[in-house]
Amino acid sequence: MMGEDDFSPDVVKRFLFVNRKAPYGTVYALESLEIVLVSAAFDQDVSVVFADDGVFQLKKGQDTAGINMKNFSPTFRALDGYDVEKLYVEKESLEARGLTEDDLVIDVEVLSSEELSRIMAAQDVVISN
Amino acid sequence: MMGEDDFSPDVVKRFLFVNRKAPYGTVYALESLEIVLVSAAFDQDVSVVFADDGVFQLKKGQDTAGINMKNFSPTFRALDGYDVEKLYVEKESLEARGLTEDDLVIDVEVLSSEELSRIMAAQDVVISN
Amino acid sequence: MLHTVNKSPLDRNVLDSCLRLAARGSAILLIEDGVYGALAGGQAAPKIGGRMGDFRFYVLGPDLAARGLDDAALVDGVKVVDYGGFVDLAAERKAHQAWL
Amino acid sequence: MLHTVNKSPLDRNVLDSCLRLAARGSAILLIEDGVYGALAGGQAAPKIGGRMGDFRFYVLGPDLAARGLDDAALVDGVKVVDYGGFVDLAAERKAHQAWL
Amino acid sequence: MKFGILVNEGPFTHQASDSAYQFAKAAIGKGHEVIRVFFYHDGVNNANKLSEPQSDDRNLVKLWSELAEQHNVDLVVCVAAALRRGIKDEILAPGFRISGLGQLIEAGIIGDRLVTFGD
Amino acid sequence: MKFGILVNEGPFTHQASDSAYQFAKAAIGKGHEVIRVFFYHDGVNNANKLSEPQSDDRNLVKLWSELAEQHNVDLVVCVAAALRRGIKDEILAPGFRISGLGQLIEAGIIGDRLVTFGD
Repeated sequence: MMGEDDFSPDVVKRFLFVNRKAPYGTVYALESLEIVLVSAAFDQDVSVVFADDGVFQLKKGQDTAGINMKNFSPTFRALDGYDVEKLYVEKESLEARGLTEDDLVIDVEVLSSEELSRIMAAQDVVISN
Repeated sequence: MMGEDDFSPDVVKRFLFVNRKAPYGTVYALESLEIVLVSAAFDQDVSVVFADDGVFQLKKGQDTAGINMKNFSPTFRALDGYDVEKLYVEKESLEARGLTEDDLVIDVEVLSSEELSRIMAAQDVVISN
Repeated sequence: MLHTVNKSPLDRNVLDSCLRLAARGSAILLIEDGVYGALAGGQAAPKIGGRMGDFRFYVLGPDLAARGLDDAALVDGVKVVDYGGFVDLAAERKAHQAWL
Repeated sequence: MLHTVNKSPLDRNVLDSCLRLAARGSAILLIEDGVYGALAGGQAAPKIGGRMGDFRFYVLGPDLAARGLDDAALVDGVKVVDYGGFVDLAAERKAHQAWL
Repeated sequence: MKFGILVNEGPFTHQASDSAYQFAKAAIGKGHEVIRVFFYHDGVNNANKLSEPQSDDRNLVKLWSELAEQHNVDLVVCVAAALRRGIKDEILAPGFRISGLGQLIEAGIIGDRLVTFGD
Repeated sequence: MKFGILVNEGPFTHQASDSAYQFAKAAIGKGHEVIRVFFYHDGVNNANKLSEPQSDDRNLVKLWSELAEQHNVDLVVCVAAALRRGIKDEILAPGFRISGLGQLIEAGIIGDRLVTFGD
């Protein structure tokens, strides 16, 4: 069995990470971000989608001192340094929550459900939680 | 600290167990039933409510062989022997799921949301999951 | 009775169940992901706004702040409390029901 | 693409999200508590019934049987499969997306 | 006032244990008594002493143990739920004890309030 | 065809691990290969060898171990998720190994399909 350090794949697959859950109420958002960061080392074609309550993960101004948990929203800003640049947010999900692009901690591409649907359908591997 | 065997309370409180989750997809229904059975030994005034997807717990004809889990629905029939007799089902929840009283494994009292609301408000201790 | 709701109303239907089955006069406290229900700009706002006459609504401040909603506009009449306020509500009311 | 939905449509809104974001032509398989969505008599029936032209709908038989729904009327056009059928769908379709 | 607390989820995955801990601390801070915290369902995982969070993260298992020690809070793990999930004496954190579901009902009877945290 | 499987929940509380196991068995029965099952989030709790279900209940930890032995399935528990949840070598069931998240990505690359089970 190869360790991840020895593994240098010849194939490039399209990996999609789907974030549909709010942060802090459950750990899925944080632990999903950990997968995205690791995936960056594998030279694959990585996309990340935020839809439904997952858009709340990107909300500016998170301050977790009062609940004694780690604020992981700054880590999204590190994605760029990992060359993870295909970040998509569903427009309909933002609107249903009264949010706009200006409320988010990072630059993302805001797409309609229909546009997003086409991107999601073109993936080879989908990881959701 | 007293063990449960030594404990004989003088007070009688109204205990309400609220079942709102479907069986098998999660273990809450089964483990909640285990609490109800134990509570019967404490001579308290016990009521059990089934609402929302919790009404599916009582659906007749469950056969879990194909998912390799234990069918616990027959245990509801044992409640009577434990003198747990106040079993309430919300009418609106049954209707939304296309079910009637005849679909259920035990005799229950079917109540409207409003009637149920009054019973639930009168409780001393509410245990839900 | 004190009711707590800890789920987002855009993800689950549990706020609806609470509003349907809680007795008039109850206190309803939104905690954890339930705090999203208090947003004036969210789709669920009318659900709470429309029942102001029936219930007293509270939202847990530390959970709002964690989610970056400290300064967000809340549905009119929703009161922000901290964990101490949560304890006070639990003590004042006869019993607690968690809508999970 | 094969999509699986494992939550009851009366408890969570995830079936709606799947139906909104899945591409036309996809297969949608209801498993675990998701099988309640296939009931012809349930409130969610029109959601699936109305999209028969866009998707192929399947429901996992062992999960139906476990829940006492083996003989229940299903939404017209929903096909029952077993775990082997689930494997076949996953193999036929290019990728799997779990709506959780 | 005497509070009993029911925790239905483990640490990390759901906020339930965090919220319960903050509630317990606030209650004690206001002069109330927390007579018992009962851990049921996946809540039994809060008693796993092998839990080792990252250094900049909170350690809920340790926080519960400390609360038990400092304020004499009775931390009870349900034996049936714990057995099937593999929480046994050999990995039980300090301050927790394993006992039956009757301890939950008893907390409801002798306490003034039972407050529940779950998923 | 080569299947990878991702399991995001522990045994008992959610059906995810049961469904994943049934899927794996069916895939192998049809002549497919299950190259790896990766356990993430609370899924790491499937590797706790102390788990002791009631005698008339299925034992998922044991079922996974047996599947690994009989069909050479690689059962990988995420080290980061396991550490914080207290799943360590001393309580690791046979057939499981602890490794990094890269093993999940690798399964996605070398497998033909990745199938996910969660809550």
